[in-house]
Amino acid sequence: MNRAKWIKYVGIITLLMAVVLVFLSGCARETQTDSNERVLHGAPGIYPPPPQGHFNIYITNNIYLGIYLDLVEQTLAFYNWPEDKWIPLLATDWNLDTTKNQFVVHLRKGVKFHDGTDFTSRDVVTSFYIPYLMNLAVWQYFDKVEAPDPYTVIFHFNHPSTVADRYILRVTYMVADSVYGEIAREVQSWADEEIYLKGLQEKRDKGEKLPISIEELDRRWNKVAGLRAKTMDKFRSFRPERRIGTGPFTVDIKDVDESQITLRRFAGYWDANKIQYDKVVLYNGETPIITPMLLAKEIDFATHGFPIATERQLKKTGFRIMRPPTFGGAGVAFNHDVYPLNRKEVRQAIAYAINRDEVAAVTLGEAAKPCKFVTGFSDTLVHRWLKPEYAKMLNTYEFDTVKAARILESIGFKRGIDGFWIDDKGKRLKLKLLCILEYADFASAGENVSLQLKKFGIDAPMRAVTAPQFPEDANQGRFDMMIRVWGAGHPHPHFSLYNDLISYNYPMKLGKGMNFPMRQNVAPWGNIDLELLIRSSAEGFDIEKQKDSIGKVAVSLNHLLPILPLYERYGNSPLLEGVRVAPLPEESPYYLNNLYLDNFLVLMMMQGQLQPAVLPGHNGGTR
Amino acid sequence: MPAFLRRLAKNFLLRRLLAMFATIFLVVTLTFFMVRLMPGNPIEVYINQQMSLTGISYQEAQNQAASLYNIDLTSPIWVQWVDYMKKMAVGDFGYSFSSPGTPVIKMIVDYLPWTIFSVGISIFISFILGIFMGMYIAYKRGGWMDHILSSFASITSSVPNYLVGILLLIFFGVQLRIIPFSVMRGTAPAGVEPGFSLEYLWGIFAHAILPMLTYIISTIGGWILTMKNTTMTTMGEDYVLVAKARGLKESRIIVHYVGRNAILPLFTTLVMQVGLLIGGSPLIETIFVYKGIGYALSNSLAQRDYPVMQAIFLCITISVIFANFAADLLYSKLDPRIKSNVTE
Amino acid sequence: MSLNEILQLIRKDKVGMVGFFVLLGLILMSYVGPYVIPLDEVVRVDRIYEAPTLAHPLGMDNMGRDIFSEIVHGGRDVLTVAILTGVLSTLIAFFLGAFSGFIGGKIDTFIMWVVDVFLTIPRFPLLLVLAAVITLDNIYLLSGLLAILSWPPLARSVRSQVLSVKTRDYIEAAKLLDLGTYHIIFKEILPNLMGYVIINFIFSMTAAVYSQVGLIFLGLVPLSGQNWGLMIQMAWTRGAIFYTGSLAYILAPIIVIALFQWAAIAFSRSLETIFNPRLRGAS
Amino acid sequence: MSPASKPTSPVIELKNLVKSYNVRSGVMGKSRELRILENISFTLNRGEILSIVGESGCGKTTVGKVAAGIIKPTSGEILYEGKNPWTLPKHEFTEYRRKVQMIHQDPYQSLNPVQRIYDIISAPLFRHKKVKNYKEAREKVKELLQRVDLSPVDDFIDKNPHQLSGGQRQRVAIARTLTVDPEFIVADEAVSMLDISIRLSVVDLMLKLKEDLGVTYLFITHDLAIAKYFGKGGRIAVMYLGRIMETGPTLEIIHNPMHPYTRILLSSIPEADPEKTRSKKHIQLRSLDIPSLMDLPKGCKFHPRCPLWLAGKCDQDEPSLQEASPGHWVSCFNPQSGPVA
Repeated sequence: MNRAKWIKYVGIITLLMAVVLVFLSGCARETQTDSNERVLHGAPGIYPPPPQGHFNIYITNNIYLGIYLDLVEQTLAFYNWPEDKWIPLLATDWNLDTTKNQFVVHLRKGVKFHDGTDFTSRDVVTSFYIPYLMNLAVWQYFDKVEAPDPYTVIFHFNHPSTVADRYILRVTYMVADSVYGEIAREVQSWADEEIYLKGLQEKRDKGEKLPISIEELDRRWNKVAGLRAKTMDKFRSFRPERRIGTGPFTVDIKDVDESQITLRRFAGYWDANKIQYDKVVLYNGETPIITPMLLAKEIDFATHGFPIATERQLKKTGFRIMRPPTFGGAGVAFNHDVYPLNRKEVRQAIAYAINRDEVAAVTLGEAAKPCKFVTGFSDTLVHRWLKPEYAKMLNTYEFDTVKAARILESIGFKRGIDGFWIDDKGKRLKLKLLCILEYADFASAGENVSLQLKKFGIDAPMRAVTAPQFPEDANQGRFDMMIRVWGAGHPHPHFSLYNDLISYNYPMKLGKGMNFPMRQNVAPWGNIDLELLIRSSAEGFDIEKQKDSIGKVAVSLNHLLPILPLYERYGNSPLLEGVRVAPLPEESPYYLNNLYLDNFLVLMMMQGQLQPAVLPGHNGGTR
Repeated sequence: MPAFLRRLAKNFLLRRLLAMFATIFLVVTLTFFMVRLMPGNPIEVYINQQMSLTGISYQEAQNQAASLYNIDLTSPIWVQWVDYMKKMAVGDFGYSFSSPGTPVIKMIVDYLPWTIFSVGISIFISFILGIFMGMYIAYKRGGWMDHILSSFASITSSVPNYLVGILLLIFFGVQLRIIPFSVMRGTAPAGVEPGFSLEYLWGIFAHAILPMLTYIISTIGGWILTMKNTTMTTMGEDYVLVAKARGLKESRIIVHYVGRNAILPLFTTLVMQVGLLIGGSPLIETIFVYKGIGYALSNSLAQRDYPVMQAIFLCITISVIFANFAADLLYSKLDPRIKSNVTE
Repeated sequence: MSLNEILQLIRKDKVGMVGFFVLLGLILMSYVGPYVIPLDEVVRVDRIYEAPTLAHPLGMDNMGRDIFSEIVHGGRDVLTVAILTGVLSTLIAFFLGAFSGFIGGKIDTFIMWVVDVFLTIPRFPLLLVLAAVITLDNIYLLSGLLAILSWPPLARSVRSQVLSVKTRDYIEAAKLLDLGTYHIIFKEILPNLMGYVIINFIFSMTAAVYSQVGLIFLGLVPLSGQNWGLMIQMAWTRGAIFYTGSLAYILAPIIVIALFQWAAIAFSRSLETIFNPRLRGAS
Repeated sequence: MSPASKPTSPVIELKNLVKSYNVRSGVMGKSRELRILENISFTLNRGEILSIVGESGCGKTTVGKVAAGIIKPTSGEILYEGKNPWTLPKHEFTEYRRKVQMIHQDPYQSLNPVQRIYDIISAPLFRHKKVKNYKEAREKVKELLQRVDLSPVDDFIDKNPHQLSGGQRQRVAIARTLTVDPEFIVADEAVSMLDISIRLSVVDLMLKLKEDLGVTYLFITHDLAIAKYFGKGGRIAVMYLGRIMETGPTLEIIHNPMHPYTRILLSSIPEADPEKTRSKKHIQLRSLDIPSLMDLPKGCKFHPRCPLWLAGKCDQDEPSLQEASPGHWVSCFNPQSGPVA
């Protein structure tokens, strides 16, 4: 090869590079969309793309639409959290008949599914029998769903509860009978029998007399189990091509790739004139993947949890930060098998030794509100659910290291020469703090708690593990303390308390968990069974009775501190106004709706309050 | 031993193939047990996902999981292993755990080509550019280009590739806004029919640019340094000195004497790299939302989707082993010194 | 070869010399620095992500702590793991590779097969399993694990070196003189591989830094305390890379690590000229 | 051991020795037998010199390595002092090993570059308990260096091989073999890589050792001239493609070569007198290419190159070694006689 050839080779390489650059600039062409289209860019979180991602709701790896699901499939109603009001959607009205133990719903007329079929009570029944197949919680409360006429549905309670309405009206999405009907019919063919047998089983467990023999029960039980397995097998591999709903947008499996989902306007939507957008593009990805997209102003709204640094940059970039509540947050859970953490004085001392304001400030900044009342549920629910006599029993554990030290000294602990506490058995306190690595807020909270405890004189090194590993360690009790969630996204505190004290505790059979004994001696009431109280706290229609149970559990949690709630997480959801979305009002009660469960953005879109930034005719597209 | 058996036993290729299958068998077995011993199992992961996603209780999530997963994780692990091996022998990879209706083989077929496409092209570009640069700085040793390229090479080859990817994204995508990365995510342009149309090919190439750029930047340093090294070694060889003494033209020496012999050892490394390409890069493909095998691997890992993971690991194992075999073949073909193998 | 000669050779290669001093500086900073500069553990809520000042040359982190002090304290574990892993994996590779190459025959075939298997086992699940089975929360276990994972390729190349040294006439002479296997391995073969081994030791050190940081980044190593890898991980999950004000938080550890890697490689290149076999007259 | 002890007993005997390898061409090729040595036999008496002469690739180094016990023959027998070393118990084998030493061709490769001269020579001394401590070892090493004319000794003893010249290194290699008092030395092209000026002095040193110590030599070379000089009183065996073509006393071979191959080799030796060299009649080969061992010709292996071949004879049958005159054996259907003109 001579010099000329050398140059030729170098030339080829340069050409290659040039081609790369041309391609690079060439792909900008894709950004040009129809200039008349009004598009909203959202980010629901992470979803699996096809082929494993699919549209069979309730089966794992279905394509997750997050808050935007409401744009495709709808529920009977929407909920206004701060005002505790229902907003009718597919149902026009409903009533609770406490005497007949019935919940009667009247449906909206003239609603059409994406495939053109009418929405009737038949679809509602189907929409409830699929969850039955999946053992969903909605069926904890009633034993039958009936459709006496095309626009009326009756739910028969067997375990009456005030929380059932949310399951019926908001948790269960309405799917088309044309898609799921066949499966639902099959479920219905054996569901009554199974519910009947379940009732008998409950009696049998309680030792009551049964109308049929045990052998008969087992035989019938096996038969039903076989039928259920057969239906389940069929359902597992059921793969509809489209997600047929009644919402203002449609989605087809062809509109989904690993990067984005495109929702297209449904012309036959019953409330079509309120919808101002032609398309919604949803981008796939977890926080670190979505953040650069936001910073490039490619996404209008995201519900991910963003670390402080990102939030600052988002503000700098011009995003408005929305702060809807989540009704949960991070707390410290203690392993009650570890001495001296099984002494409530030690836990109380730790509570006094941790400055919750600081934890909140360094983890999520303004998006974290330090827990004030330490009840295990959102502080915003305290005034609504805690009677004054219980509320005044709450200790707020104001940051006070002197008091914390006094408590420890009172039970015979001493400070060693290195400043670290030595317990009454002469052992230096060393408590490992387990937390999830990938969750920036948990890891930050863990680091801060670890630092604060070190300052106070408790050596609490943090051990951060990956998210899939964490439950393993948590369930098996392989921790001294851990940072974990408390609370639940539900306006009734029952669910928060259930998660706080039951979900991660020993009754879960999988392991010891934090092993907090649920039978406790609590000052004014003597021996109480917390598990029983929690389970009964949502039963029946007597709110006052529920409040008593909740009060007792809240006070017990506050005094015994099996977990120490640190802060309540609020959204720091970036909203980009002026590019594809016209500025939203300064204030709205909807902003106080739960971030994930009754999100203000989709609600405002459906109510016609979400307007494109630029009028049609101008470029309202991507750039 | 009958004569034909003895002949078979002596057949090198056959022996080599047998050894390869033994390796595959062993590695697959080891992988099987490793995957099963991983902390967390698909049901647990599902339960926790549901709890954090929808705020339902553990009990509820567990009930759902029980009806959802039709998988046997209770029988003894060796029984599961025998079952797995039997099915694999007839090419049955089973169904995804977390997505029960999806055959694993379909996922592999869907994901693998993208990885081969993007990583393959970048290995090729990186190799070509790397050896040219390496050779160039070997000749201009001590010059400013040498210092710049050598430093560049040692830094880029020591910074983990996912960091390279992130930095690319931040500086070119977010800070400088040169790369319109939001539309470059994914593997194919949305709304363009797949096929041999210019638009589609253009599209898939554009979508692969960011991952490819990352691979190239993070691997080219290695090629530059190795090529520089082998070139310098070769330049000191007797035959090159003799060629110089004979007064051959510089360019002829560069190409025929130094170049050829310096690239030779790199070819085997190249082939082995090709073997590794099947693995893709879980982190890079996740960062750029690129639907390759690495993306599938990181998803299935997070969900502890055993069949999918095992199938992907099997692909990786086989490709690595065959690439090593190919590298051996190539080596003996390219290097005249080991034309024949002497055995006693 | 005398120390003088070595020093002369180091001086000749300017880049190598810079590398050497950077390496020395980082080692001093990591092992002596912590005694000079205390770790800043004061949380200052009002100074989160404060820009660099004279007192805090790298600015403040997510809790308002001095990043510079964290960098100073974060090197020791990283370097210790790198050095330990380098020593361990080089030792394992050296002895197994040399043994395999020297002994030959079936044992050699077997060892090389084990190496093959080792190289083919997917790293990711292996690490996950190991991380779950042994709690990798101390640097010695981590070094051991990394060493176990990283010896095979080196063992293979040591073996081929041994094979090439083995055919040298002086080995044949030693056999004829009946000097014994021990002498042949330890006095004749291994000393000839020293240069090769030292350079490879440096390479396995840099590889250990690479994989160590990778493991920590992926969260497979639940280390606590100060560590550059952990700093990158934390800064990454905390989105430091996205905020212009917090870039120092994530770039500082990346840059020191890259600097260490670069310096090690640059230094190893000047070592290469020192150990160039030509200098010693063997080809 | 004194040179007079067993004056005519054979030290080493090779009987019908064959060495072959299985060779695969390429990774996937079939394996086939490659015969490096075919039916080699000779006997060497104590104090004798046998020079093996041949072009490179003729198998002469292999013969040396077989004789030194480094390579095990495929078939045939090797007897050292009447015993086959490969059937000996281990300790006797090691003793045989020690008695037989080798001087390698390349002095750059035969000395370990990382060791000092002292280390190289003292290692066998310690190993075989010839010395007890450092002081003794140092004395002994100095004595050996003196013996191979490396003086002043102190200039050399602490040097590394790369600081020495080729000739000096070869002397060190010789000194090393002397540490174990060898009886039989295989000198494999021992001087071919040295400058001409140094060659003779090293050869003289080797001859001196023979006189002093009664060493028996198997002297392997491609150079008939050096064989002529070194093996004046000994014998020569000429090898071609793994076979002995002609063997006999050195002077007989030089003055009366019978095999055409020997005659060609002799005709190419430059004489001291350039006039004589010019007048020498060069015998032309039919072909310059040596046939590949993988693809040997039928009949006499030399016939494709032989200027004197007999069609129908040499290309059909392979001649065997015949004693043409006492002690002079030749393997040829058409032997010549008389000196090469």
